Amino acid sequence: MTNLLVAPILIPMLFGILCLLSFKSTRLQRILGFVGTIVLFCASLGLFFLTLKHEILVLHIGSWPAPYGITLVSDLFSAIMQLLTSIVGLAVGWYSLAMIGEQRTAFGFYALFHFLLMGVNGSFLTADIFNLYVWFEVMLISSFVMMALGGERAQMAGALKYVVINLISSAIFLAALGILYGIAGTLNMADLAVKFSQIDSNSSRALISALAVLFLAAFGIKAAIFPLFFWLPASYHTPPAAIAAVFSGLLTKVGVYALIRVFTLIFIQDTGFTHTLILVLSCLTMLIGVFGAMVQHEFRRVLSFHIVSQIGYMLMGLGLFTPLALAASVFYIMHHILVKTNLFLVSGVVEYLGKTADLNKLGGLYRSQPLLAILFLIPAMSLAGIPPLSGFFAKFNLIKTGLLESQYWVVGIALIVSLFTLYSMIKLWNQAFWKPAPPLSPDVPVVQEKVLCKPMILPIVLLASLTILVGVGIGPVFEIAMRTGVQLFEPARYITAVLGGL
Amino acid sequence: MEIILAIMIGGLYAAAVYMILRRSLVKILIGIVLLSQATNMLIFVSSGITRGNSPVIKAEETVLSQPHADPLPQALVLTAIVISFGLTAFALALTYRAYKSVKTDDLDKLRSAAMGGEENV
Amino acid sequence: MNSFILRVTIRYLLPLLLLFSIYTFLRGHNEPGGGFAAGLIAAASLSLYTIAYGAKRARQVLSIDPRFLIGSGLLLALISGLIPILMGKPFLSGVWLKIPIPRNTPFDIGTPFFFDLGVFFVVAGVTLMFVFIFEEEI
Amino acid sequence: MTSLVVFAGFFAALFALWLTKKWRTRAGLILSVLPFLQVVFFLYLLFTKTAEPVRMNLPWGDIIGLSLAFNFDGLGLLFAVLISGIGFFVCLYASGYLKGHQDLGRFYFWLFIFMASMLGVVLSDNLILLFIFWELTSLSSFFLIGFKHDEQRSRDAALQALLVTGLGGLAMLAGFVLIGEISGTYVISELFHSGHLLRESTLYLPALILVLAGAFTKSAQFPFHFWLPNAMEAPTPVSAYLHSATMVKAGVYLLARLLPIMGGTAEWQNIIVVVGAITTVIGAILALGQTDLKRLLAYSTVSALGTMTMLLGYGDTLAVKACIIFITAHAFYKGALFMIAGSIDHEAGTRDIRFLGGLAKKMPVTAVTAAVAALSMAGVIPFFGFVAKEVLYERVLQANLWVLAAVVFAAFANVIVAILICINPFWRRPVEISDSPLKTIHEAPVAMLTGPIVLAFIGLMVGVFASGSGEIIKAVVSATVQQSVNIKLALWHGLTPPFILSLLTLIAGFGVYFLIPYLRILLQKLYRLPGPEKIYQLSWQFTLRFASIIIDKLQNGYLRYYLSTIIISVIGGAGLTLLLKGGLQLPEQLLAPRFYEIGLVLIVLIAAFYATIAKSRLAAVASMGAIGFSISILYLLFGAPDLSMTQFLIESLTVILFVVAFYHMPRFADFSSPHARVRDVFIALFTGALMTVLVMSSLGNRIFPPISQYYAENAYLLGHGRNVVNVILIDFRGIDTLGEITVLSIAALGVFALLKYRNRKGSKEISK
Amino acid sequence: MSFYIIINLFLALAWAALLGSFSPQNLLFGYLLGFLVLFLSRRALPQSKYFEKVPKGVVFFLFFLWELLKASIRVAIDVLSPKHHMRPRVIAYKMKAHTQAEIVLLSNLLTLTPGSLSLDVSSDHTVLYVHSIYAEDEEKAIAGLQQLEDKLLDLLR
Amino acid sequence: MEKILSEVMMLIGATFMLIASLGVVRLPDLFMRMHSNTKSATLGVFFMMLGLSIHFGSLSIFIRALSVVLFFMITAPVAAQIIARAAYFSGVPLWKETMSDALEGHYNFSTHTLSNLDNDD
Amino acid sequence: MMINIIFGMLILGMLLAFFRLLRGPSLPDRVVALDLLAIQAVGMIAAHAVRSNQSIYLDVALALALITFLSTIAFAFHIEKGELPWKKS
Ligand code: NA
Ligand code: NA
Repeated sequence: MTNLLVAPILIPMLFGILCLLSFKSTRLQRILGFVGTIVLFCASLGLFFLTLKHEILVLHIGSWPAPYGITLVSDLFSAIMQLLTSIVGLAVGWYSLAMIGEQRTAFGFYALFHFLLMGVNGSFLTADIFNLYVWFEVMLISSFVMMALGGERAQMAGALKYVVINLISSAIFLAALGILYGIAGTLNMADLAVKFSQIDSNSSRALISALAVLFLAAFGIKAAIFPLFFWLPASYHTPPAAIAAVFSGLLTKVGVYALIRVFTLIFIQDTGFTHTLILVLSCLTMLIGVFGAMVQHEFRRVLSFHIVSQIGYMLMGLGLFTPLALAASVFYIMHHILVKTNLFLVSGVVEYLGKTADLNKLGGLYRSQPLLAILFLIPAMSLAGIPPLSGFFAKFNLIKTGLLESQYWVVGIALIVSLFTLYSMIKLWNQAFWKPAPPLSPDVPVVQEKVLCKPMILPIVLLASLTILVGVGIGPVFEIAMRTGVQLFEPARYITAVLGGL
Repeated sequence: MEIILAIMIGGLYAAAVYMILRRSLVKILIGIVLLSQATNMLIFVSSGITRGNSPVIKAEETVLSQPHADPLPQALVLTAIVISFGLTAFALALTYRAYKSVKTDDLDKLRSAAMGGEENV
Repeated sequence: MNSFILRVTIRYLLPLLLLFSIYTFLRGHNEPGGGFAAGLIAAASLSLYTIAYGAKRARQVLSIDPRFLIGSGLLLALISGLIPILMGKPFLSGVWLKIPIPRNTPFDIGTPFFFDLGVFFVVAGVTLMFVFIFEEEI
Repeated sequence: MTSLVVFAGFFAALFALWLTKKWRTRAGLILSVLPFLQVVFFLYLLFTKTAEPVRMNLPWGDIIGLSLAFNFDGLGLLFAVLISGIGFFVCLYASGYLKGHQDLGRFYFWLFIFMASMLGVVLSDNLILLFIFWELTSLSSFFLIGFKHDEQRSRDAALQALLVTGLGGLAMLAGFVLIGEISGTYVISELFHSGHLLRESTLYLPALILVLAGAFTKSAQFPFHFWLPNAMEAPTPVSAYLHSATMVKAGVYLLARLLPIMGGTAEWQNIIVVVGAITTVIGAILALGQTDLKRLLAYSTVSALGTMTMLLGYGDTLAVKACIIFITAHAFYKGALFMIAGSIDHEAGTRDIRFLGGLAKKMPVTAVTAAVAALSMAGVIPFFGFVAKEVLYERVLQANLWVLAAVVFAAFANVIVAILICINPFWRRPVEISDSPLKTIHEAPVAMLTGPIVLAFIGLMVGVFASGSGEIIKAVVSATVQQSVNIKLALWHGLTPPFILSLLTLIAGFGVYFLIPYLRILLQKLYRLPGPEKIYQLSWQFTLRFASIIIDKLQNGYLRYYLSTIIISVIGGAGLTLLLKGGLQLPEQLLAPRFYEIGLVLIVLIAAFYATIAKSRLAAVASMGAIGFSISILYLLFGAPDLSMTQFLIESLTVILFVVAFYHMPRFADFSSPHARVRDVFIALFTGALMTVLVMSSLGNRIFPPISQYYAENAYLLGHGRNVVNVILIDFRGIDTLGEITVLSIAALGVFALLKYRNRKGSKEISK
Repeated sequence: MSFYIIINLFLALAWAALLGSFSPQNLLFGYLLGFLVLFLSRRALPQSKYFEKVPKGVVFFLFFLWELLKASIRVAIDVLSPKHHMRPRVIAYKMKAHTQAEIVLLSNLLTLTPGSLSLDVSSDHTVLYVHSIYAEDEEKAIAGLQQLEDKLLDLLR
Repeated sequence: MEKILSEVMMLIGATFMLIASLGVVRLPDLFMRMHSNTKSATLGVFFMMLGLSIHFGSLSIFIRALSVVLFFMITAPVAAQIIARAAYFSGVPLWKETMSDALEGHYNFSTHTLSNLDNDD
Repeated sequence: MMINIIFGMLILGMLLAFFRLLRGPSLPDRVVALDLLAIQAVGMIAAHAVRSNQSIYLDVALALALITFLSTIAFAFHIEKGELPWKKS
């Protein structure tokens, strides 16, 4: 038992509350907002290393034994995810000091931001599936508000789609939960795993498969997989970059996390059906996402579609369903969170400098902002899978697994999509950085005179260094991923840890 | 009774889905409320219903006497109700704000107004 | 709403309803009610007041910002969960004190009670916030 | 320590950024010290340590098969010498060519990254490591080709080069993985011993094809050859470096490296020889009609690369020997010629051979150097090119007639190209053009002269003292075929068939040279025929068009289409699964319905139906209220008083909020067409039916007793409360409630923010 | 008067405390007992209408229930009979009541008693508008309203 | 005995409630329907609660039941009055056989004030 | 038996009130119907409390009484405030 497990949930909550209570002083909110991310980072780091040491940590909230109370579990996967959350939190919290204005601060940006982190961490740490729903909602509602904060027209249109589709997803999740409880009479995921493994009746198995599809849909919407992804490209380009960055880094990943969690722990009776379905969907997701990225002409829309595409990669590992494949997925998620968040942060600076996100109106940044250019290149090339950045290893391992499992079509698609990704990243580079700034447009400012401030750049530097570090330190990092993959593939350990040998 | 309730749930879902697929924002909102009603009822029903005692332990007893309704789904639905209350209120405010800024609740017009007709490409 | 009868009625009803809200809250642990329902009832009573007198007067009656109510409610719930941590127990573990009442079953008071009180504040604050803002801005 | 020599370039790249800022003019000179030292070092190794090559294996990502393994054997060292040697001259050359250029720092940055990556490619002893460097060469060459990024053409060329080589690279990665997984190791020197595993595997052919895709794209083999001439948009030092000596030869290097592992099979030979021969011919044909000096050189490079590839396809000792010699000779003369082309362009302002002429007087040193290099290229005795051509002919004379014809044709074209490059700019009568810039032409600066001179004259020296280099060639060939071979090299073999063929080629070349202006018209008509580049462009256009159609269809901006897609897929997915797998199972024990419960259900159903058809918003809201009330009562009737109470309260509050908001929103209008409505009715009914079935199935499949018994027994004793639901909410599952009140708080914050937020004009979003 | 209410409540509490149980039965009995004690000792205490008002209030409440019952039955008969016998009319009734409590109580009682439904009070609080359904004769209807108002004011003043 | 008494009371209550509903369905205009609503329904609640109190026979329940009744007695007329006022404002028509309308012309629709008779003419 | 008759009358009453709710015609009519529906619900709660012999349901009735009042008032408030098609000119 260690209460450190609950820290990644409670620290952001505490700071969220403090920010909420200090609604009279935006200055205080800024300070609290940033300090909160630092404190969270320290706690998360502590939990991460503790988990690394003990493999799995369990906390029975309220001292109630599982499966009756709610249990928090930090296995390697959860530990990694919560650490990444706090890193993103730190980077975006820092960045927000520069990029979030007085108004948004006054209307509770920092409180929302911390509540979002709370929801995300809760989702990663809980071992109770209804509790997962609650954390999802915490995360979603904060994201709804952050998305709509500002109330511009485009933002409204984006937010509406985002909200409505996510509400549908929540409804599906809840319905699935109801049926799940009806069948198994329990909500603890480890307990569910035990009970589902005991089922031998045909009709029950069929119902569970249908249920698996419902969960796939509910989490799939959040993860933005094909054909449920629409909300993401429709909305992610509308809020300020700091907000889009934290969304892009974390929100869909929570969906992916949940998919991986339930499809390695609970729904593993009929992998021939469920995991093949996931694999097929992952390919379609990769393709559709990258197609979108290829045809967009706006900086952040390209990035948004890329998220979709990358989700496909993450699910590919789940679909292949071997320890290595899961490790590859986990590694992909790690890589993606660092890189995607960073790209959105960069996009914010680019938009700030160019006063537009339209690629046709941007240009000339390579010459005027070489530092920014490099800082864009690192995550962009990582995303495109250029070695030795993290993205290369992420793709490499997936491809390796796909070949080992003889899924040649899947590998082929993954490779082609990788090329298309490179294409669209280069498109961004060519249009925003290499191309000379279009001269005659009146709304293009003189970029050269703009000065970048430290809170704008340093978080980008931080994330870029981490991307490089993950690539350089691929050995130990992938070793952790591999341990995670093995742990996910063999849930017995998780189950005994949670249920205490029940 | 379960079958009748199941049909009722189906009917609520059907109405909800039909409303959600409208072009008018206010109708979508009604659809969402119906959807959450349907879902709450689904949780309640599919976890098994009984006409037994409500889950309150009698004054002279220390454990809940059988037969009793399952308290856990009730707690879950309660949580879900409260959450969807918050979400609905927010969605209402959002709809109102969207209507104010675009002056229409026709989603198609909202699309063209806000997107300049180019969400795609 | 500029209705004389409504205004007068509600002026007298308000304390009654708040009392009812507290009653619902206190009974919650043993009978239907609790923080949620009580908070909603408290908010409902002030909502009536809002309709009769407008949000501005209702805010004066409340005298604190609903955001403060929400924040302190959350904080209360959080702290009641943190107390057991100080005693080396997991978060949200119940810590109970028996308050003896002569010739009666002792009254148990514990951290879950304060947790529920936090819920009460939050629910009341949130609902009031909805009502106030909808009245003021729409 | 030795591996630091490989990585030194990366540090130098960073150093270059700083240095060029600090010391603009001398930076190139200072930086060229590094490649110079490297070449000395590699030469030292090449001359002394090839018998027992230096190998090292440092851990990096052992878990994925990646290690910092380097192998300094003959083959690698030869390439390393070429890379760092020519790199040294290019460095010098660039310091003159790009003197004062605003982006000089970036140029050196990417050049050194490229150089280091190239060294990495040829010295890696691990396939993954090799791939990493391989991709880095693609990336850095992207930045070098697109150096003049203000121009659309440069950007396009860079993108094209990156995509074509990137495509091959990805295929190659898959190939490497197959190799590594079949053989169980990614270490190349270990693979030498497990080649048989690979060749016997059923996956041999796929692996081979994938790897070849990488090699062919990089080495501009047909049909991927088109990117290379387009890449001539790069500044000349880059062209000289990338496209003569180094990058394009990476593919050739790879083939040579894999020869002992994957070579020797029929598939290997057939594929590579055919592709190589075709490339040889196509490159030659395409070269003949060019007028731009650099494109002329580029296509002849394509042709030469084809020949090298083809030789490795044969893979026997003689072929490898021919290949190695040809690679070396080609690197010298092509490097020199590219630099000279750059000098001409630099001084005369044009590279078009139709307009150039008479430069020999103004640039005598350049002219002589050009002549020396061109002679080597044409294969005139005693130049190194001659030696190369002799060995080449010797090998192809043993081969298929078609291949022989291809090689001879290419050699013949090579002669013509050499003459064009040498004669036209320098020794021809100047073409009279008004305001010709020719008057101000001077000899190129020393920095730009050193490289060509040294390279061209090395070409001469190596030719003359051919026998002296025999030992090195032997070491290289041995390393390539992984067995000790005996090789001798001599300038003069006597009047052998190869020599005669060489002579004939030369004569024919001279003869046809004078016909070139006429031939050119014909050839350029031929070039207009659609080729692989057209296919490449069309397939990109098609892909983009396809993508855009798909995205238009899917991401069309209409929320209801999104929603119906989502709903249909969910319902379809779950419903089909349930039906096809046979999950329908009715519960056995059912409660007997009571009539008033049915009455309540009826109210709910009718109200729900009414809500969908209501014309008035508030009527719809009122019917929602009726639904809420009836459901609350149903909760109560089935023993859930808390739920019922909360539902009543919340329902009413929701209705109130709806009423408030709806008053200020437009009246109900159904915008959708009857057709859409019918479709939606169907979707809705299917959803409803599925949910009904799901609920019933779930009741029919209630297998496990719920965990609630624990709460029933412990709520009072441990949780100190009689209301079990409340104890669950605030104690057993207290953290759920904590999350829930957070949701509520955020919603309140959201309503506050949405409705109170005013977009103040002029409020600054960015705060410093 | 409020003094008496407080004293009476205090007595009720004291009684419950004496018995050691604050059960509703004890409290109610305590209140009645307290009332009795106070009534007996009324001459020793300051003069008040408290002892008139309490029984009067009980009587009025019963009277009112009776009226409500009558009203409901009358409406029921009308509702159930196939034809409507109602003669509705909106009457303006000038009140004698002038304090807030009086007006509100009057208005509410009117609504719950036969045939009349208060609609609104004029902004100067002098006129009560009443919807009356058996008001063929307006004078008679107003007289009925007056009768009720008198009873009420008698209790309140 | 108690059981029968309780059920009879509840039956009376239910009857009044049914009558209220019948009234709301059958009566010709809103104001008349409200007569039915306020009186019969309130009385219905009274009898239902009375029946319930008798059934449980406990004072605490009686007090709670009584407070329900009292609450209805206080709120039902106020609610009726507010609805009537709103209906009048929004122009809900009176039954065509209504003999006279003293309110006519006394509401000020912009200030939402109501004049007395004297200011009438 | 008797209790079933009671329930029968209550549900019939609810259905009738619901009929008025659907029928309208004016919004205040619907509000009155909804109000009545809630009152019937109180009746039903009482009946159910008796039938199942659980007094705790009474608290629900109390809460319902309060909240019904609130929603009626809220409806009326907004009818008075709002613009409706049949508003007197
Ligand atoms: Na995302
Ligand atoms: Na506890």
